[in-house]
Amino acid sequence: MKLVVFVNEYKEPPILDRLKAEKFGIVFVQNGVYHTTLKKDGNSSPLLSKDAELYALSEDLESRGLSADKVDPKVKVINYEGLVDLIFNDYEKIIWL
Amino acid sequence: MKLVVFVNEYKEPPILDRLKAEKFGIVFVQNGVYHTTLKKDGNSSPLLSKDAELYALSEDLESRGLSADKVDPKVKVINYEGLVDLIFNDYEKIIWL
Amino acid sequence: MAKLTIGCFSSLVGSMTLDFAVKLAEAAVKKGHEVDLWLSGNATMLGKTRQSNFRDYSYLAGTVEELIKTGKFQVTICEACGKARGIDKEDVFEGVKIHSMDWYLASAFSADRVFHIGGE
Amino acid sequence: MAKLTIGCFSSLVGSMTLDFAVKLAEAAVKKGHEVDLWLSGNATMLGKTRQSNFRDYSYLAGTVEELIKTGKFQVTICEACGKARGIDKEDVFEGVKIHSMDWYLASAFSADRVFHIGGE
Amino acid sequence: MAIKKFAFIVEKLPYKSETSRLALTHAIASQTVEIYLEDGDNVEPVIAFIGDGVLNMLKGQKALDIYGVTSLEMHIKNALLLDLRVLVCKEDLDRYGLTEDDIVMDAEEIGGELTTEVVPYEKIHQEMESADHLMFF
Amino acid sequence: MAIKKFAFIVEKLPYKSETSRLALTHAIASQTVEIYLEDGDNVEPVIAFIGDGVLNMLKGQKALDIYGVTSLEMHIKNALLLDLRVLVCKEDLDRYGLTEDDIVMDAEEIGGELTTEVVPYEKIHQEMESADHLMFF
Repeated sequence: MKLVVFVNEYKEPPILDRLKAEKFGIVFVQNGVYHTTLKKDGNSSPLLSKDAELYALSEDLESRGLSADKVDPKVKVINYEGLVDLIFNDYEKIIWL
Repeated sequence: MKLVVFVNEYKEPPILDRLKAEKFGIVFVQNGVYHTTLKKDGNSSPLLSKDAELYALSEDLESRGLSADKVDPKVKVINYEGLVDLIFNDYEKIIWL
Repeated sequence: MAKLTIGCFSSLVGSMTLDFAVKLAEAAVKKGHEVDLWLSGNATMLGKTRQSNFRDYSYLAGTVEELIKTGKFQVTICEACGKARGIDKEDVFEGVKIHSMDWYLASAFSADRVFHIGGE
Repeated sequence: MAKLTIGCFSSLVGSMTLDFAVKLAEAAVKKGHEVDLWLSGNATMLGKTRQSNFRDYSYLAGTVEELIKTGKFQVTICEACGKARGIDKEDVFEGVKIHSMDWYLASAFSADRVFHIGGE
Repeated sequence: MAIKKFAFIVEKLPYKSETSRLALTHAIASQTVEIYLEDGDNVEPVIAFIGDGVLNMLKGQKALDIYGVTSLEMHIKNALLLDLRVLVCKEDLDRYGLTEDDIVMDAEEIGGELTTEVVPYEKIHQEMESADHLMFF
Repeated sequence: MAIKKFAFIVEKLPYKSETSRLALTHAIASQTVEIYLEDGDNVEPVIAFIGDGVLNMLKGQKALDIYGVTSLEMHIKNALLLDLRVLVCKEDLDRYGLTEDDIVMDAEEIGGELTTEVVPYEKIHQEMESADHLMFF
């Protein structure tokens, strides 16, 4: 299956490690976007090491004062328009964690 | 200060370790009551090892199908009436985490 | 007998937090204490008229009406939080007051205990 | 052009989740897609009349009204969730529909994608 | 003519929010969805509890007596009574030291015939794969 | 005649919920509380950001442009403008590698004179001890 998961909080969702799919994406939205820019005690978020395509929503980065140039290079920054295409073209099933 | 903290979720509140007081209490309410009865992978919740008076709200245990006789012996089970007395007689300041 | 001010910022149905606040208020009033309940954020919905008592949802309006009758209990919703949600004096049931945020601070000023429930 | 069904179960003001759902719906409609928005739980408040547009609170009613005018967007609130909160047909603004929960499943049935936001 | 399978996956704890309750009531709404669909079309629901969500299944919940609100236990029995499939993740029950004795396994007392299926996570993953749409609570 | 000190402690992240916003608006409401109090009585507020709450203080928040809602940055500047004391926990800024350059330190552009105090947690603990009432967001 082609599965895209939305991480909306700045913590590690307990169920994430179990989810699997042939094509697997993670979109960081809302407070999930902190995962893509912040280091805690010098460490990047463990979510950035997942075997998945990683995306962050630009509107939610900017709202919080996080500039796109600080986003980890593994993460692709997209906007709402890009998100619509992602949902229809690249994935079939969606999970909001 | 005499401080009582309310834990309402079944996770470890990040700030709890920093709070301190001469008299310190923790009341487990809502989904916090799982801390007082459940073991995860065989281990009791680390919150039960805090240096504090521990209480659990009986109404919230019973709503969830958790019987009072399964509550860890370190924890005193009280009801809403007991909670009112606790707030007025035993503590001065209250934090809902 | 003492005064307890409870501030609740959580949503009406869907979070049992408001149920907790109302049950605590009820227990305190039964023991002869005075209780002020401040409803901010989504908790302002507690004041809405015509809530239906369905078994699949929390129903607190009835308990609140009984508590108001005791004369030992005041419930006030945050004016701005209410209006943002389309809830103003036309939309609240009898006995529910509406004030700006300073009312909560004034209630806390004279309270023996403040139980502030800050929201999720 | 395809159909997206969004189910949102989070609260109106106080959780930016409903803002997310409305922005996503807006972006999809702009691209020519059809969007159904199902509001359950506290999200039913989005249909409430007379919401005030304050800068300190999210204000989504205006965007929703514009989206309804496009003819590509339907918004429906859960009947029971609404009534439990005192929100029925007298309380919703023009264009907002009210149905039982099976409406959401029927909308999902014919959708190309379902974006279900299950609540906190 | 099509039957579409919807998987209702419950991962959240009960009562703090309405989430798991709405999962059950929406799954049960599949009983009446036909009125909106064309002849022969229908929805086939499956409900699965994983992670902390398995705690929704505990027996003896007194939420109705105490808070005046239907317990999750009652919702689950209703689902079984209406022949909805209810799955529970075995690994997660094990993590909490829970067995079939601790959870709602049937709705016999109200005339239900179906029983809860305690299954490995892999089985729930397969249900998610074969479902047409996922609703994750 | 009494002055009562209220400590508004913000530990939650911004935007996901209204929590931190309501902390600021309620603290600012102390400016008008006198109308309800007797002569000479008043409330003295102090606002402190700890834990993840320090992220409310980041500069450059575009919430108003994007979501049409006042940013926390603007609320904090308003608080400083009105001479409310704003404290931030130094250890928590350090954890995220943040410095005074990254956060709102003053409201000079709108005529504010007070500046943010970056302080060790111990200082915030003392404020909690000396406060008459705690409001923890």
